[in-house]
Amino acid sequence: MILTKQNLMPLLRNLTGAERDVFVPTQVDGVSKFALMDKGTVPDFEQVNTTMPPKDLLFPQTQKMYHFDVDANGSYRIHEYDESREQLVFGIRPCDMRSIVCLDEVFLTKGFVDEFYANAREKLTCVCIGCASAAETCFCASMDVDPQLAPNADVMLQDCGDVYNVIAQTPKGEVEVAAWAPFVEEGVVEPVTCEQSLAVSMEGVVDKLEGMYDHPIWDNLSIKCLNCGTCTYLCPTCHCFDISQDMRRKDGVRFRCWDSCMFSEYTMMAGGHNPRPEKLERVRNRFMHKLNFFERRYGMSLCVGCGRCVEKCPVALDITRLIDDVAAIG
Amino acid sequence: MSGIEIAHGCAKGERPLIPQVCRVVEITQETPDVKSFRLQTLDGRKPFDCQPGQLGMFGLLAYGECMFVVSAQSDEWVQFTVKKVGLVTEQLHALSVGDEVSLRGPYGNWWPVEACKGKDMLFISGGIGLPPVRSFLLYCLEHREDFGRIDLVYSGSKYDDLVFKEQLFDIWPNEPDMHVHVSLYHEDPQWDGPVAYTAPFLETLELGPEDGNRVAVLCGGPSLSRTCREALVGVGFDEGHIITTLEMRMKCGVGKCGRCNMGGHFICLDGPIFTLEEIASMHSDV
Amino acid sequence: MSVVEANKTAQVGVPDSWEPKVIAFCCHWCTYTGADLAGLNRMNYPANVRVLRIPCSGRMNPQYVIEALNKGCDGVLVCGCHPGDCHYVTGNYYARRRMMIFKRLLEYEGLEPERFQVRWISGAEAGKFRDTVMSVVEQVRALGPLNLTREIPQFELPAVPDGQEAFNAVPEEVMPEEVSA
Amino acid sequence: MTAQDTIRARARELLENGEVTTFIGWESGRFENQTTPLVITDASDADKLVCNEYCVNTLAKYARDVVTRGKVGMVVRGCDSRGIVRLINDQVINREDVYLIGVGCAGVRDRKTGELLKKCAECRHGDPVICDEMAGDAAGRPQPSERFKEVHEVELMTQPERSRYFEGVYAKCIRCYACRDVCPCCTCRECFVDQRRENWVGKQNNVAENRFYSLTRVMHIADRCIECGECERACPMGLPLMKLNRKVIKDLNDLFGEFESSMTLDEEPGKLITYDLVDCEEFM
Repeated sequence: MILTKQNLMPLLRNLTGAERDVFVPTQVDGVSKFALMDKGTVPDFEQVNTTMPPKDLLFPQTQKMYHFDVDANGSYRIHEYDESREQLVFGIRPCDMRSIVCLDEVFLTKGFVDEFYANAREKLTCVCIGCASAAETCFCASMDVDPQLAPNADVMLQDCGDVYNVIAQTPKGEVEVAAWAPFVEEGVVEPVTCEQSLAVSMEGVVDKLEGMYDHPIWDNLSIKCLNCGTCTYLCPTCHCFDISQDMRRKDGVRFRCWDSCMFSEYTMMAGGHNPRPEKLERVRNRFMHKLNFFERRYGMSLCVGCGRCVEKCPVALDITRLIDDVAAIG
Repeated sequence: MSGIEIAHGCAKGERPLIPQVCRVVEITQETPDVKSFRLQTLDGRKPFDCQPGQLGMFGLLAYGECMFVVSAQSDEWVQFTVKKVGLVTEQLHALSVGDEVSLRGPYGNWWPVEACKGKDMLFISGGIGLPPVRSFLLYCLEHREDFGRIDLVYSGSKYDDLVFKEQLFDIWPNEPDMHVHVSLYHEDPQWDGPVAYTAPFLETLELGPEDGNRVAVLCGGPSLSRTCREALVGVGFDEGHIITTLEMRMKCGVGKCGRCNMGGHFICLDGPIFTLEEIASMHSDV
Repeated sequence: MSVVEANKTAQVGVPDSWEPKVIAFCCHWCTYTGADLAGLNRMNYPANVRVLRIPCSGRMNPQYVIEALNKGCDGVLVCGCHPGDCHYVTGNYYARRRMMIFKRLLEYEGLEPERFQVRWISGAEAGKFRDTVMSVVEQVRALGPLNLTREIPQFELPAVPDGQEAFNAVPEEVMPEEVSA
Repeated sequence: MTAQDTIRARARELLENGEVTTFIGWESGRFENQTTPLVITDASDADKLVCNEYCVNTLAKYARDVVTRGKVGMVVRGCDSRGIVRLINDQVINREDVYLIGVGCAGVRDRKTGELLKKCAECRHGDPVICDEMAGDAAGRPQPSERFKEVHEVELMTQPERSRYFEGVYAKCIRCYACRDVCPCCTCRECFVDQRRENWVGKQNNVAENRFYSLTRVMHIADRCIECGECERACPMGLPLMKLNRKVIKDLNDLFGEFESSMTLDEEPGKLITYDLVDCEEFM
C-alpha cells in the first residue's frame, strides 16, 4: 500500500483521537523530541532523529511507582500508580525501533518482568518511518540495523522519495492500517536506499574487547571525558535507573528516575568503597556495556548507531573512533 | 575436577519493585553498631520463602531501602542483620519492635547446598561478613548428616565487633564435628584467644583441601577476600571449590537498574554467590 | 494590572481555608531573642510564621530558601542582627551581600519580591519583629499559594481501591473542624 | 610558521626534554572541522595537535585531572588561561604545575554552520591573560558591544512572564550535569549533587529540583565565573545558562563595584567572600 507525503498531515490529524496520545518528532522550545501532537505542533519528518530519544515514552525520566500513606490505625498503605496510556508514536526511526528491542530484553526477560514498562509497552503502537537520507553521525547500517526496515514496528513506512510504502507488520499494525483506508492507495514502490557516510566495521570487535580490560586505549579515551551524563541520557538504549522517594510528612511517593553510570555516586557504597572510583573505570564500563557486556548477556549490541552521543558529546568523544581503534589493534 | 555447580539468574517473581509492608517482631543488639531484625507481614506470616543465601530489599518507606542477606529464617519470620553505616541503616537502627518497614524479595541465587552435600565445609568470614555465611551454616546444621566436618574461621577487629557471640561461643562449638576458630585483629582486654588477621590465622589451622572433598565459603571485605584467596590457593584449594558472596550497591535487585554489574553479570540477579573460578573469568571491578 | 492583581487570578482554585505558610530564619543572638521578647510582652503575631533558629544570618544558605519554597512554604523571611551588632562580627556583612544578590536572582527568575524578604531586627526590637512578621504574612496572603512543585500537587492519588476512605489532601493542622459540604 | 606548527614543535621539545609529562591540546575529530581535546604523553604524538578556528573546547579543567602525573604543558587562549587562573586561585593546581603556551584567539566557529560561536561573540578577552610563552601574535579583538544585553531583555519582562519563561527553561533541563562538569569554577571534591546522604537535591527531574540545582550552582560560582560560556555550549538542551550567570555578575558590578574575576594570579578575592562597611543598605 502507498501513502503520499501530502496525505501525511491529514492522516495525522485524523489519528489524534481522544482515547490515544499521538507522539510525533517535533521541535519543542528549541529541543527536538517526541511530543504530543495537537493542533499547534508541526511534525518534523525531515530531521533524521530527535535529540531526545523516544525511550521517554516507555521509560519516562521520572516515573512515579507507588504512593504510600498512613491509614486510620496508623499502618502504611501502598497504592501503585499505573499512568500508562494508549500511545501511538508516529515517525519513529528504525534505529530507535531497534533500541526498543534492547529495552524489551532488559525489562521483560530474565525472571522478572518490570510491570511499569510492560504496561507502557503493551499500549504503545509504533509507526516507523524509514530513512531516505542519513545525518553525518548516523552509522546504523554498521550496527546491523536496516535504515528502511524495522521488524518489531507495528507499521513500517518505507521512504520512497515522495511516497511511503506502507507495510503492516503486526496484528496491531493491520488494525491500524485498516483505519487509514481513505489516505492510502494500493501498490508497492521500491524504497530509496539510504547512503551513510559514516561506517564502522564491528568485525571481531566484541571478542577483542573481551581481553582489552587493561589496555591503554581506555586511558587515552577517558582522559578527555567530562563524566557528565549527556551521552547516557540521550542514548536510546541506556536504561539505568535510580529509585528514591519524595516525602511530605508521613506520606510520600516512591519514584524511579534515569541514572547514569558516569556519575561518581552511581556505585558509591555506604562504607565509602566505590568499585568504579575514577573516570577510567566508568568510561570503560560504559563502552564495554554498549559493545560487549550486553552482547554476551542478550546476544545483541546495545549500540544502535543513532549517533546522538557522537553529535551531542561536549568533548566530541566518539564511539565510532573507539570501534575503529579496537578493530585496528592486531 | 570441575568446580561447584552454582545456579545463576534463578530468582523469579512478579511486581519486583513493589514492596510489602512488614512489621519488626524482634530486635537483637549484636554489637554496638549491628542489630538483627526479625520481620513478619502485618498479619503475622513469613514475608517470603527463600533459600539460604538469598537477599531481601529491606528498608523504610520514608528513607530508602538496602539489600541484605537473609541471615536466618524460620517458619514465621525472616531475619536481617544490619550494620549502621549509612542513611538508611541509621534509620533502621532507630526502629523499635512493632514498627513498620518495607520489604521485597527474595532476590539473587542461593548457596549450592545440593552440590556441597557430603563435603567438609570450611566457613571463613570477617566482621559483618558472618551473616551471609551463617545462612549456609544454619542450613548445614539443620541437615547435619549431609555434611562432613564443619570449620568456622571468624575474625573481627575488636571483641565488641564479633557478631552472634552467643552462637559463636556457646551453641556452635558443641555441635557434632564442628570446630569454631575465632581471632581478633588487635589485642583486646576482653579477649585472650588468638590475635591475627584472617589469612595468617587460616594458615596456622592447616585446613587443607582434602583433595577436593572440602569446600571453602568466603565472605568479607575486599582485603579479606583477596588475602584469604591467596592463603587457600596456597594451601592447595582449587578455585572452583571456593565460593563467595559479593557485595555492590543495588537499587532494583532484579538485574535491570544496571549498577551492580561485574562485566556482563549482575550481582543481584546472577549472583551474589559465585565461585572464585567464575569471578576470575569476569571483568572484575569489585 | 499590578503584580498583586495578576496573582489574584491565580487564586481562583484556592480554598478559602488556605493559610499562607511563612518560614522565618532568625539569627540566634538578635532576632530570636527579639521574638522571644515579643512573646514575653504578650505581643501576638500571626501563627502562619514558623521560626527557625540559625546561629547567624551569615549561616543562611541560599539553598534553604529554595528548599523551603519547594517544600510548600509560600514566603521566606531571613532576619539577622543589625550590621555592626553581629556576635560573630562579620556574619551579617557577608549575609547582606549574599542575600542582596540572591534576592535579585530569585526575582529575576520570576519570584514575587514579597515572598523572600530580609530584615535586620535586634534583640530589643520585639515590636519590629511583630510588625515585620505581620506585614510579610499579609503580603504573602495577598499573593496566594506558591506551590512550586505543581508536578506533585498533594499527590493526585491513584484510584483508592476497595472501600478505604479517600485520603484528605488538605494538611491536618489547618483542617477546619468540619469539612463544609 | 603558523601557531599550530609552533605548538607542535614546542610540545615535542617539552615532552622530549622531560620538562612536561603530559601536553594538552586539541586533535582533529572524525568529521570535517571537528576538533576534540587531546592529552599526549609521548613526543611522537605531537603532530596530532591542531590549533585552528574550530577548537571549541576550553581545556582548563583537564589540568586538574592530569596534574597528578607531573607537570602539564598546555595551549591557552583567553578562556583557557582564565580557567587556569581560576584553578590556581582556587588552589586546585599550582602555578608551577603548568607550562602555558599562549595563542591569540579571534573566536572559534561552529563546525557545521561556520559562524562564530555565541560564547566567542560575547568573549571579552581573546588573548591569554597569563602564559609562559606566546606561539603566535595576539589577536587583539575589539570588545563586544553589549555585555548584559540578554540580561536586560529578561529584566524588562513582567514578573509572571519571567516566571513562565524560566519555568520553560527548567522544564527542558535533563540534569545531565554537563554544565557542572565543563565549568572550571566547579571543582568541589564532592559536589552537593552527589551527597546522597544529605540529599540536598532530589534525583527526580521536575522543574522544582532543576531550579534548585541551577540556582545553587549559579550562587556557588557567582563571583568567580569567568564568562567562558562553555556551560551554554555544552548543554545538550540549549538552556540559556549565561543569562543567569551574567545577571549575578551584573548585580555584583552594580552593587559592589566593577570586578572581573580570574584575570590575574594575585587578584583580590571575589565580592561575595569579602565585605565593605559602606555597602548600600536595603534590609534596614
